[in-house]
Amino acid sequence: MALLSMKNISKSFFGKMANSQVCFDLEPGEIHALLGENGAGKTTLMNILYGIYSRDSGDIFWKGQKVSFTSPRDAIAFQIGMVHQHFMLVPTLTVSQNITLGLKEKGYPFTDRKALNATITEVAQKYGLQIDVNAYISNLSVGEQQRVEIIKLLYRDAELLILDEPTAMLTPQETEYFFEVLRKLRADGHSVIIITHRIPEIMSISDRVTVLRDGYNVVTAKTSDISEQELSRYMIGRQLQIIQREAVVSDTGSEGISLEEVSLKEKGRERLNSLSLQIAPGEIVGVAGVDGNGQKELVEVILGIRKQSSGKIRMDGVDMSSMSVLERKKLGIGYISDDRHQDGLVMDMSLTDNILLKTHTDRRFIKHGLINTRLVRAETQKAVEDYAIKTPGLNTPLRYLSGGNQQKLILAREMAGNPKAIIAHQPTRGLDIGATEFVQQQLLQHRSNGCSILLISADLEEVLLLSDRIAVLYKGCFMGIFPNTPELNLSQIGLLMAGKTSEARKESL
Amino acid sequence: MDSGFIALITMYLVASVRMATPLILAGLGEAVSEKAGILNIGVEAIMLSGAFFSFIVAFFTGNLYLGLLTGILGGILVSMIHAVLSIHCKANQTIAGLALNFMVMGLTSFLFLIVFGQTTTIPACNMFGDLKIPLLSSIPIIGPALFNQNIFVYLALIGIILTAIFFYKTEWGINLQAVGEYPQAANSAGLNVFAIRYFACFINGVLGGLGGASITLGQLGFFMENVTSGRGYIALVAVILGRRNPIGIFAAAMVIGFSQALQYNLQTLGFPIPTQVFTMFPYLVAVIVLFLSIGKSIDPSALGIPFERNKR
Amino acid sequence: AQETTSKDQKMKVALLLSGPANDQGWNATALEGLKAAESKFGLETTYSENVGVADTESAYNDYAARGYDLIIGHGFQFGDPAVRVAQKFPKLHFMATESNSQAENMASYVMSCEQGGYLMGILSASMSKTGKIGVIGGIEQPSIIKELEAFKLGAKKVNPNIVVYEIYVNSFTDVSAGKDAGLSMIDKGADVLYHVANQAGTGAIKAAEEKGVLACGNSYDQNSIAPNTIISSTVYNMPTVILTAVDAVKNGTFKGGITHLGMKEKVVDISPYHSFESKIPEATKKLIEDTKKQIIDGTLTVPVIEKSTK
Amino acid sequence: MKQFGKLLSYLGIAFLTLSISILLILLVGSSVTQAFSSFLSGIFGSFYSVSEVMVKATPLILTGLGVAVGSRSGFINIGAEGQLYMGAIAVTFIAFWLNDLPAMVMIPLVILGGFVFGGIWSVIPGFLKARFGISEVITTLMFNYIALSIVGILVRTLLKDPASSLPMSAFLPDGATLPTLISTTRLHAGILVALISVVLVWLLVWKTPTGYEMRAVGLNPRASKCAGISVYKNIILSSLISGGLAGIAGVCEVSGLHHKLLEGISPGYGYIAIIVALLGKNHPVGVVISALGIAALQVGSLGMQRMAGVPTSISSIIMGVVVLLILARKSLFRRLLTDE
Ligand SMILES: Nc1ncnc2c1ncn2[C@@H]1O[C@H](COP(=O)(O)OP(=O)(O)OP(=O)(O)O)[C@@H](O)[C@H]1O
Ligand SMILES: Nc1ncnc2c1ncn2[C@@H]1O[C@H](COP(=O)(O)OP(=O)(O)OP(=O)(O)O)[C@@H](O)[C@H]1O
Ligand SMILES: [Mg+2]
Ligand SMILES: [Mg+2]
Repeated sequence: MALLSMKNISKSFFGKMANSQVCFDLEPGEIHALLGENGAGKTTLMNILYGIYSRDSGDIFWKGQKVSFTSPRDAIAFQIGMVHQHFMLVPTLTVSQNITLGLKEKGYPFTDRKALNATITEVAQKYGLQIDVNAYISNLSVGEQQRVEIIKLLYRDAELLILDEPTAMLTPQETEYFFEVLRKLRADGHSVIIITHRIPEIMSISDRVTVLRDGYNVVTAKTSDISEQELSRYMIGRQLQIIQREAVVSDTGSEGISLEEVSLKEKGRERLNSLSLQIAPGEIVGVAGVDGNGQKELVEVILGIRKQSSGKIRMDGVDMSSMSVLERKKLGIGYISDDRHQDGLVMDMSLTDNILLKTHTDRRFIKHGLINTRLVRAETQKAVEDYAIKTPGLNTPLRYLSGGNQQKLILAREMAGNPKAIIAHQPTRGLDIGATEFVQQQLLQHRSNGCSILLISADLEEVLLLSDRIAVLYKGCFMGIFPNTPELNLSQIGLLMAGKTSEARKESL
Repeated sequence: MDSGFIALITMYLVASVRMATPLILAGLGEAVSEKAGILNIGVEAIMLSGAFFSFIVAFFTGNLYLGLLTGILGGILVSMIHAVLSIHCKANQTIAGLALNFMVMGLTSFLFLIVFGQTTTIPACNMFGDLKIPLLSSIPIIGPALFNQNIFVYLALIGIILTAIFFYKTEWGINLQAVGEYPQAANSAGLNVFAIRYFACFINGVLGGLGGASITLGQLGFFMENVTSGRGYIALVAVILGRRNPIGIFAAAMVIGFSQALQYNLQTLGFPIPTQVFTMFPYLVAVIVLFLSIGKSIDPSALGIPFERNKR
Repeated sequence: AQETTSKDQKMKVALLLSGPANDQGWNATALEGLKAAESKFGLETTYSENVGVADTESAYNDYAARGYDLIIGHGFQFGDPAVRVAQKFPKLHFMATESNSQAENMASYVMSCEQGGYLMGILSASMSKTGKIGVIGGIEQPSIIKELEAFKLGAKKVNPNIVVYEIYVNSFTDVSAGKDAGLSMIDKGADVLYHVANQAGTGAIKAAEEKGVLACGNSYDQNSIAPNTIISSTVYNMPTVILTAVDAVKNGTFKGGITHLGMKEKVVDISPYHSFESKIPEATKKLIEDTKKQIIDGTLTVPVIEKSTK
Repeated sequence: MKQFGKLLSYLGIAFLTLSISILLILLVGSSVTQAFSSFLSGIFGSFYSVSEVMVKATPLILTGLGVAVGSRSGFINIGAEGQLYMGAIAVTFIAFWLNDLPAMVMIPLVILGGFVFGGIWSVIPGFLKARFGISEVITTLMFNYIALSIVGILVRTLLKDPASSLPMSAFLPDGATLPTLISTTRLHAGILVALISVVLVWLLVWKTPTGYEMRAVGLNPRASKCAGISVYKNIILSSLISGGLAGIAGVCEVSGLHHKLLEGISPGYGYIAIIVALLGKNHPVGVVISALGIAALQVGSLGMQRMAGVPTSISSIIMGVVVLLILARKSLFRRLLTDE
């Protein structure tokens, strides 16, 4: 009998179907992968199972018995645990407090923290996971937070573990280690649902795989019975186009962006350590590295959102180290942020107003001190047409657009007017394949126009696909900068991303 | 130290404690609520309602304890209206609090008129007398200030201890903090965010109602239109000054109470300056203390933000 | 109220109060006066409470437009607006208490409260054993100051060395503040308190009662609030003030200007001693009685000091 | 359909409010018909009463506008009351200082002065918020109490009329008073000042780059910073304008209405302003409409008190109830508002 069986689950948000009649089965003691493009409805399905979202229709059976979870508490009572795509840890509490949050342990509400800590450590050690139980979450790296999330499930002795993109933040080596833990869990009789975009990982870890597309489940199969190609075809519904990168464009004579020994120190911690890099016009430099190793800091120092502690940043020979964000942008830098909701857009403003975010200081759009609304609308209309942005109208608040269309608006804004440089941080995160291809094409297009592009992506594939050179960032240091040639040693890059310099050196020998 | 000086200090302390008591009670309640993410600037309304209902019942039954209980209920009533608006209706919490202040101010004066009519005699009820705690009250300086006072002072002291234990020594305090910092995470860990927030608002009502009752049943023995005279707003200041920490709130309320006591005493010394200079003294002190303690207070991340289930 | 069939025009009087009518003090006594005038002369009366400075003029105007013959504002801040509206309605009569404004048809009636304050000063100083007494003022303004200052003069007359603590709480309504102010004086040794602070003063009486010291009341006979604490009270006979004004209007003798009404006119008085009758030394009673006589027959004029001396 | 549901929900609120009012009037023992007729005639009964609504709306528009500008950029201004009084102080100071200037020069000067004084009173909390992260909710509130005390001190000392013992200033010189628009009423040019401010604020906030920056900062400070907009500068600026507008309200009250400075010229306009701004959805036009509405409610209930003996506390109950119902509207009328 199946451990879990979800039948005909449907769920819509604001009239848009996120899950349509989805069926999903899970056997006891299996690792079941869930695959699908961004926005296919994977997280939604799992959130319904875990009781976070209410479903519109459909039934859920647990060990053959019909259940209905209206809150995570119900799910937890059935020994179901979930690690979310965005971590669910309270930053102002300690590791131990987060792990036992919501549990009524012995002595509740005056639980004996010392005794709990001992148990937690014991559980963690059983699976070889190291953690300081008294540390505050706000002081932990993402990798450590991930570990806390896992220990949280283990401590609660979850029979079913739901893991939503747990490997997105891990290096290949860390991923392999993490999979070892999962296998151990399976051996102990736990069941696992794992969501990931990486097909090779699915092949390596899962027993069965279910593919979702546009909210429908398209196939469920034994992993051993299906090939990588078949999986990717199920996922996107067509063959992937191969993006072609042209040879390096000829030098235009200008210098592009250059960083000279740039360091950043914040709250006594070295965030960036003496980074030097030059990006020539017509060149894409990709930064590979696990999230949280200084990518955000690097981007923000270049843009002037944070001030470097030392070093110089130049643009076409102009020293802009002490310029304001605005002055730098006026030199012709476009910025695609990794967090569009926070950094790139004002969600409660209309499309037109969001276009203004970059252009409101532009003389062209101001007449007698007032904003020339007609011109801005025309500009927005052009962006909507050029980038095929799907929107009910120009005055629609951005909140009501899908993630992909929001991202396109940013691209339209930041790439308008032939920028001399583009800082693209995770430009395709959360985009569906079509939109991803489009963005990548646009970047290459600007490269051909002689733009200097810094591309930062957690997705190594993307970096390899687009970059002329690849810099590996680890703990705020460049571990090396390599030309992206077919001879590039991938496993060496992976080791460098994990900071394993000596192994990497051995590898390169 | 000479005995005159000790007497002076004792006198100031007794006065400060007296003036701080309603602020401490209401402030503790607001701290519980804010820790859970609910910002209620309607403390004034909670207190006024507590003051009114405690008086009405104490007046008609002659039973002070019954009055106390109804005062608490009055506080809860107002606080729960705010709770439903902010938790269920996901309304703007600041505006809901402000609107409640207007409404309760009007309502209590209206009901007072309905019940007692237009009179020149003051309807008065009994008051809680001072309870001397043996031994403790004979400790020099703090004895008279803390252990020879009325029941509300003891309730405030117990309140400080209980909320401190609640915040820092129990799982409940952790739950409260989780709900105020990151309700999605609390929800995912199996906590009932709505229930915890309602509970916090409930406590706010209880303590705020007590704070109001402490004015009518502990200090005056009668009720008058707008009897709280803005003490609810000052309680909010004590919460921020005290960083939502029970001991901090106690200290902040004492500073405000002390500057109040000081202003009266400065006045009796007879300086030839307008008395408004003294009247604004406590408010100035509050701003200055706030300024001196900058950068250390961190609001709960989800303060004032409604929690929605189907939302990321 | 039922309509009388006789069609002789009733005189219409309106009263404006700056605070709640239910304040058991300043405003409530004025309302009492209005009611007294109503039953005595068979007037048609109405009143507005909580009339703020911003709304005063429109309140006068509104009543004037509806033909009220006499419109009374109770407090100094009613003076200016009354003058302004009076000019628009020359046939009607306007009045403000404690003000110094005047016009053809607008009169200010000032109560000589200082006379009551002076007697209370004598009484308080005589009853004090510690040689320290206290007085609590509401908002620092002439009508209050003059009474506080007279209180101090009266006290000094009995005991030149007496210490008089004074606090203005700068509110007529903040009862807790009144009480706290009273307690702080008692803490410093004061054993008789007086107040000129309306509701806030009630708080001071509570303080005296709680601490077992004595107090004097204000506005009306406040003995009922604390029978074993209140020795006596200053009494303002607002009914008499209003009756005087109504009388003047009826007789056609109403004229603009400032009218002072005091003990002679029976507008200011002091209340009976109640249970303190036997506890007050005969000499004190006699002193008070004599002083009162002197004030009434004009041999003694209590000075009006409108700026606080500290 | 959705629009219709929205309309119905507002009608529902009106109905509930009406029922509650009737209940209160019955409780106090007045006649309901008399109460309502006097409420209406208190507003529409005469030319004078209609003008009174506008007189009351003037400070509400200005302070409400101020609060709205503040909240557009995330500055929660609870201190309009104190800022209004600072404006009132400014006009008195300037008027007596520049005694003899003609109105042509004097009026613009006092308005500017009121703007600056009110602005300073709000820019201090603005600065403390922008620079040190000190909650403006508390500081603006404390500043109200302090401003009130300052007025109390000034009318007894520096600004006191030497010819009188009362705590008020002397009458302003003629050049500093705003002209009365209609001679038999109190309606003064302040309403024009308010309406001009509405237009200017609308232009500033919705049509200029600066206004755009302020709105962006209010909705997403982080994104604004990334786009090169100074969050600091914009909070300072919007708090200045916010308080400045409330300061102008104080100027209008003194110059247009009382012609002298005294305590208590604002019966809580600065607090009601927050509600005006909410009901007006922080939009200049909305603020005008809601200010007129609240002014009418207040003027009407004053009429109700004078003619039907209904206590004015009812007006503050009703105002509270209306706001609470509007806050709860979406939940109360969920059926009407979902489009299914
Ligand atoms: N809380 C929500 N409110 C509105 N729309 C939502 C919400 N959650 C999900 N959606 C929408 O439902 C669709 C499915 O989202 P879901 O998060 O399940 O995708 P996913 O498969 O997990 O994608 P990803 O790979 O990006 O994690 C998306 O189009 C998304 O916009
Ligand atoms: N508050 C809201 N009101 C109406 N619709 C909303 C709201 N929030 C989200 N949506 C709907 O959800 C979708 C966008 O959600 P979301 O931004 O999560 O999309 P996404 O594609 O999953 O992007 P991301 O990858 O950034 O999560 C849109 O279809 C939008 O209509
Ligand atoms: Mg998504
Ligand atoms: Mg997902």
